[in-house]
Amino acid sequence: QDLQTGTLRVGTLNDIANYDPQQFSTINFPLIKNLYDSLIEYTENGEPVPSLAESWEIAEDNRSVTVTLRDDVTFHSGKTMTSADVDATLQKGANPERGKNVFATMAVVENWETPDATTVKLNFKQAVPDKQILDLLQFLIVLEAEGVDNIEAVPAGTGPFKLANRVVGQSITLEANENYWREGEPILEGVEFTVFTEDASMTAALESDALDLIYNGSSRAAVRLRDAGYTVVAGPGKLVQVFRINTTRGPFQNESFRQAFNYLMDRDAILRVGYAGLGEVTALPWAPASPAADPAYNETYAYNLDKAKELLDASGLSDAEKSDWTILTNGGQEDAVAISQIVQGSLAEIGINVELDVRQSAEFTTALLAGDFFATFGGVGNVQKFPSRVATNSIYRTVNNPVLKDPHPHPEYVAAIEQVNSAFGEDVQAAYDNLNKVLVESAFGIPTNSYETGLIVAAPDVGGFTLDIDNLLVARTLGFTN
Amino acid sequence: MKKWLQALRRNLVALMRRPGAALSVIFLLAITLAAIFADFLPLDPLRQRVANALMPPNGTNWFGTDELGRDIIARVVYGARTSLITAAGAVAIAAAVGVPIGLVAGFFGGWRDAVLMRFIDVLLALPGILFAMAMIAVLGRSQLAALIAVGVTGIPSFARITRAQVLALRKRDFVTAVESFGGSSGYNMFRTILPNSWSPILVQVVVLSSVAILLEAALAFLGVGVPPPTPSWGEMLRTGKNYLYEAPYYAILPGIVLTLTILSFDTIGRALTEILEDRHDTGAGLKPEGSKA
Amino acid sequence: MIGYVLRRIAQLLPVLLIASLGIWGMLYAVPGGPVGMLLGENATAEQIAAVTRDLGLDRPVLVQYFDWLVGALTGDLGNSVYSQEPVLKLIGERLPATLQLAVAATIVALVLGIPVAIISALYPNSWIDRILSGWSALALGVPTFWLGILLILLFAVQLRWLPSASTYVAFWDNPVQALRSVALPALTLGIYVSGILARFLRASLVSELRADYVRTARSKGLPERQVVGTHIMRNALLPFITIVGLMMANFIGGAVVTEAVFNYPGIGRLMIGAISNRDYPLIQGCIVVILVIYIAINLAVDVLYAYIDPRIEYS
Amino acid sequence: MDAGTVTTVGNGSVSEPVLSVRGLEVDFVGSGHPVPVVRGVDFDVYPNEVLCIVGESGSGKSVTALAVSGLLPETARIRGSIGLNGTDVTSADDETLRMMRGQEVGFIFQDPATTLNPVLPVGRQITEGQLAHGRLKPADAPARAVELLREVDIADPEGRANQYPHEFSGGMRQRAVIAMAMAGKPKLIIADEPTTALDVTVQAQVLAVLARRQAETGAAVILITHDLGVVAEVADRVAVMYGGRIVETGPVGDIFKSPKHPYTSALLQSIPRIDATEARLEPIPGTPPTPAALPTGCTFHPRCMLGNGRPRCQSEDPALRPVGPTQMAACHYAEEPRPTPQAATVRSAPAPRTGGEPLLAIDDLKVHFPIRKGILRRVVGHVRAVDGVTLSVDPGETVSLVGESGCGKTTTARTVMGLIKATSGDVRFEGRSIVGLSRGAMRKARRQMQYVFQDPFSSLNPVLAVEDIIAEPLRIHGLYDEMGGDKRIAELMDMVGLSRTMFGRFAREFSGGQKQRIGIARALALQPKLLILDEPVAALDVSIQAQVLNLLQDLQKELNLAYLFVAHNLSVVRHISDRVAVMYLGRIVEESERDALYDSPVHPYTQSLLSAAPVPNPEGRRARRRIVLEGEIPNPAKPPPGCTFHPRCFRATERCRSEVPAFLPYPGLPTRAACHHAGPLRPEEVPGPARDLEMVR
Ligand SMILES: Nc1ncnc2c1ncn2[C@@H]1O[C@H](COP(=O)(O)OP(=O)(O)OP(=O)(O)O)[C@@H](O)[C@H]1O
Ligand SMILES: Nc1ncnc2c1ncn2[C@@H]1O[C@H](COP(=O)(O)OP(=O)(O)OP(=O)(O)O)[C@@H](O)[C@H]1O
Ligand SMILES: [Mg+2]
Ligand SMILES: [Mg+2]
Ligand code: NI
Repeated sequence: QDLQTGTLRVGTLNDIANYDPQQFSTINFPLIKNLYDSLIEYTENGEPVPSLAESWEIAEDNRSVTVTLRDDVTFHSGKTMTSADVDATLQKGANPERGKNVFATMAVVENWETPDATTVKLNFKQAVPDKQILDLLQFLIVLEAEGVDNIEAVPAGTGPFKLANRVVGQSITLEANENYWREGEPILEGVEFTVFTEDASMTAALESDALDLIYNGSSRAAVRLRDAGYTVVAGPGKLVQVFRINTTRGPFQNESFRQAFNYLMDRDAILRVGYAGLGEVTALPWAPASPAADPAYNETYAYNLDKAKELLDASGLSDAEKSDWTILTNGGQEDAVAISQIVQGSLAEIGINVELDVRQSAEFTTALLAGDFFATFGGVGNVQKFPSRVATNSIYRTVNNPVLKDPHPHPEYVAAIEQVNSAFGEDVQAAYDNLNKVLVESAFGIPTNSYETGLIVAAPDVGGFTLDIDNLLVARTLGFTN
Repeated sequence: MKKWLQALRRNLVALMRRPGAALSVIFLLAITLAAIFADFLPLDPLRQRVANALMPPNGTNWFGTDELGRDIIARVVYGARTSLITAAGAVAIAAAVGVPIGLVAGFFGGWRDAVLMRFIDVLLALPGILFAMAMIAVLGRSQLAALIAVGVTGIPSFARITRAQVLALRKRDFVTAVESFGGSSGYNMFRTILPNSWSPILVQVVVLSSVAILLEAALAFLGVGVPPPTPSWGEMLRTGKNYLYEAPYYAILPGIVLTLTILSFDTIGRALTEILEDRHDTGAGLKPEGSKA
Repeated sequence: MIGYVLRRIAQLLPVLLIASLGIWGMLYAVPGGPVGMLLGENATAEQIAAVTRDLGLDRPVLVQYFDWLVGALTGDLGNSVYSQEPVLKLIGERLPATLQLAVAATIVALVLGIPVAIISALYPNSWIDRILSGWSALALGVPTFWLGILLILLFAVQLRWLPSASTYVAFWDNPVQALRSVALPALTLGIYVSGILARFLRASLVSELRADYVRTARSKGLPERQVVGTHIMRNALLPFITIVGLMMANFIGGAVVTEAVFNYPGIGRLMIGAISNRDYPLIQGCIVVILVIYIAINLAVDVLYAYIDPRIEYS
Repeated sequence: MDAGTVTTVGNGSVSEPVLSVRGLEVDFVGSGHPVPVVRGVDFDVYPNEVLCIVGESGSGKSVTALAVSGLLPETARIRGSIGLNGTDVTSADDETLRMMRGQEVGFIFQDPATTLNPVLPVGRQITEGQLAHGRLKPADAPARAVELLREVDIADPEGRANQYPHEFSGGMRQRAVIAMAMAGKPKLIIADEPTTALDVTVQAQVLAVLARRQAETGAAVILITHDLGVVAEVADRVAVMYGGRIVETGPVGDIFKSPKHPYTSALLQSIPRIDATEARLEPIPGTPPTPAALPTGCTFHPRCMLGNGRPRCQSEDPALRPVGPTQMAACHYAEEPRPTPQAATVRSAPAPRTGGEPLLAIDDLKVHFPIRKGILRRVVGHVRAVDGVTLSVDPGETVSLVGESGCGKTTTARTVMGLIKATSGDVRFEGRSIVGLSRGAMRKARRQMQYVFQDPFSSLNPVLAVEDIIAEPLRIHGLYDEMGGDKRIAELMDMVGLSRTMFGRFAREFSGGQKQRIGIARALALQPKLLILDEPVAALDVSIQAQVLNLLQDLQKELNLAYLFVAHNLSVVRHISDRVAVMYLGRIVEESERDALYDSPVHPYTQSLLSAAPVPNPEGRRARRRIVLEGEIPNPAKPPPGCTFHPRCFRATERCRSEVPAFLPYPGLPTRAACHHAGPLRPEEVPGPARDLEMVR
């Protein structure tokens, strides 16, 4: 395919507030893969391929990995990348205050060595499964040592594009990195992000040809635009919507009451109304690509009010107790509002009337972070990777869980995660099965469906899409077809 | 009391003589009755049938259904309840706070006037919608919060109208007359000036009702109104706007009802102004030609 | 004249102070803070504590307020908590967009409102008056957000003439693009305001038409055009200036809803975002700027008024 | 423009009328039935002639005048013919009418405060009409404006032409309007109550200017007024209007000497006269009709003494027909002799003062209002509204306070009542000082002293029924039941001549005269000893004015009330007072017993005031000399030094400029005056041939 260069106009829904790739969240998704490269990458099927790391060697005992860096990579500043930069990156990641999202993944790392300019050796606290090691390498974006301290405000790394200009709350412009190490990439001269606050406006801008591509828009708009001839690109990195339950509060302390919610989720309706049917229903927190995925659970725990009612009755709670809680809802998210109402409606069908506790963004996040809720919807990520990575999401954390607090009230879950982490060979499938069973029984998170994140809708003349395992926007292979 | 009723009846009759105002009264009456007796109608605003989502208007669902398969007309009717309660409460708050402020400021003048009016200036200087949003941020999203926020933004208009009225009346001889035979300030304010200020205050009540409905809807549209699933017109427009392509009627039909309601209040307000002005209820404008005054 | 301006400013300063202190206090009474928004939902307690400390949000509220106040008095409104950018810069980037919309909407409002008012005032209670009064009632009664939706439905969805979403394009950079992107929001706001203006101007024209000096002017044998154009308009336009000024002042922060419908990057939406993110310095900054503009426009209107109306002296 | 056919031969005898109105009828079509406002009016006006149209409020004077120039609003339906210099106004198109205005007919309206556009310079407004008619080049307009202003005696016309109306005083504005109306040298000037809003001294100035300009241009003048004094002073011919018709017309002398229509004669008897001391006025019973509810037949019959219930008057509207050689009247029985009015008994001279303790004693009262300016609202000066007033009122006595507008009459009265704080001086009531009393004590003192307001339309609370209005003072003092409750209210209503059937009605349902009665009843509720009446009849029509004045006199006799009567109408004051005090710029300049003051005034201000007042007697006008005061009342914030009257005084000397005259008894008269040169008017002080309407003829 012959792709032309040009400036790609991209619409995105969140202002990009932060250039720290270790603060891995929707607000900088559009930038990460374009400003930075990581040690290794996954193909869309989850196969590891080299990137900044030329090669890597996992020790026999799975207690260390040795990474060999490319020697021809320069940072945006012009400086050549060495193992010292990886060292600085790892130090940041291992720092509880500054490591942010990487910190949890780094938990398995004991220490590291940089014997020469192109070699880094990571030592683990115990034997770590291959997949988990690869995830860590894929997660490690190399920062320039000098820029680490100021990384939030000024990008310092190596990647196909450089930051050219930013107008807060309105736009970010990237320009091609001429000294990029990958041959023939990037094709584009630059990428211009325009920040929108509303999905509808962003879609309209694409339709009126003010944009070439929109990123992370709503599924509903994507479906409509697909029918209108636009290209819709859905990657493997789905999120799973989880009805999170604070099992330390109110009726949810009762296990039978909780378990009823496995049957209470009208997953088809939720998928259709909230996500225009893009995604799959799931009773487990796994994307279809995950090794732990088990479609049988979807049958077993399909929407069934009678079963739910049985379990509720079995809980022995009074009617007043059953209704004595609220669903915390993020008023700023249309899908959350809609699907919370669906749950509310299902509950009403069996005589449980609860209210939505609708809060706006900051207030919602604060309540979420403090675990100050009974139940709420929230998407979880890393569900397509190594199953124990699910524990990086707050509700699934085994320690420092902000909702369930320490000690973890569901030790069987902590043990099941541990088992996954230490299982090798034949034990692996058994560990996964056990984890799935524990998940539905302890019922602190009731997954409903997987859904698209980082959905790309592009004008027909845009081509060269590269799918990313995390559904990040990869612009380096994009170009125009005419 | 009887006189008051008489006056009310007289004004109502005059109102019903104007075709526009009469239609508006009938429309509002219908909306109000529907809102009050909604529970007796075969309408359920919360009943979801997701399989029937986004159905265009048809025999069962006259206004179609929304994204959760709820009956839009049911939500419009119950939304009227939200709007009317918010409007009534807000207007009551605004009047209860604004009128005394205006009375005191206008009657005593001096530092009391200066202090109270500065306070009113603050309320006035910030756009009402921003102010209301800040209030709701403080109070949390609820019907009560919306009602208070909308009410607070209405205080300045009552205060200013009352104050203007007091200033105009205070110079009038019948107020001086009360003073001349020894009536106290309180007597003058509440027994002489206030009863003579009813017409502009009444008009303001009607005008502010439409403003309150509009503001409530705007807040809901911005996503800070009455929390879902409670039906609210603004919220319906907000959600409906997302389905402009699939289901344009979802935003259009509730919008029509909202607009008609606002227009009705507005029409009545204007008619009332004209009627009360014509009648010289306050004696204003009654000056014989050739008088030496 | 200068004394007059000074006195007005002296009167309005307390307004600013009360407002900023009031809002500050109010926001701190609210649950939720900026830190969560900043760190995302997977943040740990340590991270939260660290960021709170870095932002100085752990100090007593009053200390924070006075810090801010001292800064504000020296022209420094602080940095946004959320984006770490100077508040003045953030506002400065939005202000041109806001002003462009305000001016465009005012032009629409005047172009629609003035002729309507004049025609219906000249033929009071005629059918044309009734139609035009109905039009201004409609302009006032249709909620802007609904009108905006209808306009989008018509011009963007059906006809595909104009974009449904507006970005800010400076007029002198690209007039055509600027007009295209400001057209729908300006129309939405302008139609609404034209209703207010038309109604107001009609009322004052009708009352001026009854004034004695109009009869005098006619008794001199002046042509009707001159009676209306010179005598009546001059008098009716005086209070009208005040209203137009107030409207413009209101556009600065009050066009939130229209901005939301069209995704227009104005000050109002900046402030709404700041409120929901609990970005305290930015909220304060927006309020102060909105108030200052409000006060400045009011002052300008008063001075202009006093300048045009020979009866008023600046005393 | 074609005006060549008219030749002026002399006073009133002219070949052809400038204006000829025949069968003029005007209806107003509003929302309801059409309301007939003018119902068949015929009259002619000749060059160089003054036609006065008189009549009570609402009789259709203004509508008739507006019809003549086609200025009526669109709601008016006009029938009949109006021939203005050969053009028929009723059928003319807009452009013809426009060209006619300003060239053929000029207008002067009543209220100088509102007839000029406040936002345009006066000079521009004066020449605008001429510019629009293309009779003046824009370049010449400023010079022409100055010239026109000079012609109406405006000092410094160059500077004034660029000023705005608010910088002009009332009299100057009215003169500017005259300049404007006459700019195009129209053949006809219509002046609709041009002096009603002005003080007598200013009225004299304005009428003088009008007359001179008329003489210079030879125009015909229609002057509308309700003041018979003005009519007698200026008219050549008179048309009396009633209920939308002319009921009588004729030369001014004949009308005053032998009125043929009973309404004309009743009107003449109902006005108090400055040149006589009648004991009692002869009011016309009832109230003027409203056009929406006209009586059948002769509209005057319900109030007519002559008709007196004769069936013909009730069924047949009489035509205007010649009665005698010069007059025309619309009365079936115009030739019948009038029932003799009660012999105009001359009122006995006021009783000599008792010399005992006065009921009310005002001693050197001063009221200064601060003027504030600047950022800090500093006091930069004072309006000396009342600046040293000394006056007393005995029990049962009527003391009047007269003076021109703004001289401080109302302020004095309100300060006595305690409604305004006195700056200095003392007010004693029955020997006790009531200045600076505590609230409670003030309330008690007020019981004995009540106030009646000028404007009956604004002094009654519109939301209260009549009985509640009257009861309000009783309720406030908690005396309602003690003083007899409903019975007391009914008694008070009887006392002021209101029917008890009116209980439950609101103020708006009463006519002006009835409202003023309610105000009086309310003032009487607490059984006061003193009533302070602030221009109680100024807002009323003459026929109603007489009713109220009679009522006041009766009440005084019955209840032994004392009155402090504030007024600017010298005739009314002469009629009602025992003693009179004349105020000028916050001070009393002369005070005396009524007849002494009117017959032998000693202060030059009193003398000019009296000479400026029009006398309703056309016979005497040729003989009368008139002092026209120059200038206007000075600003009370900056009173002139010395005697405040000196800038306008014809006797002023150096001494008056520097030394404030003391308020001293004048030897030989019961008078006190504040003047260095007090003394009777000497013939040489009256200006030679006054520039008066009369003189130019
Ligand atoms: N524009 C109008 N519409 C309806 N009625 C009117 C209008 N103008 C005048 N009238 C009525 O016509 C009648 C005569 O009015 P007009 O002004 O001629 O009285 P007037 O004799 O000039 O009285 P005044 O002495 O008070 O000036 C009044 O009853 C008045 O209410
Ligand atoms: N509250 C006030 N503040 C300032 N000046 C005042 C106030 N009240 C009256 N004056 C001024 O005091 C002077 C006297 O006013 P006052 O009303 O007593 O006159 P008046 O003789 O009753 O006049 P009129 O015949 O017009 O009723 C006027 O110049 C007036 O402008
Ligand atoms: Mg008149
Ligand atoms: Mg007065
Ligand atoms: Ni008079």
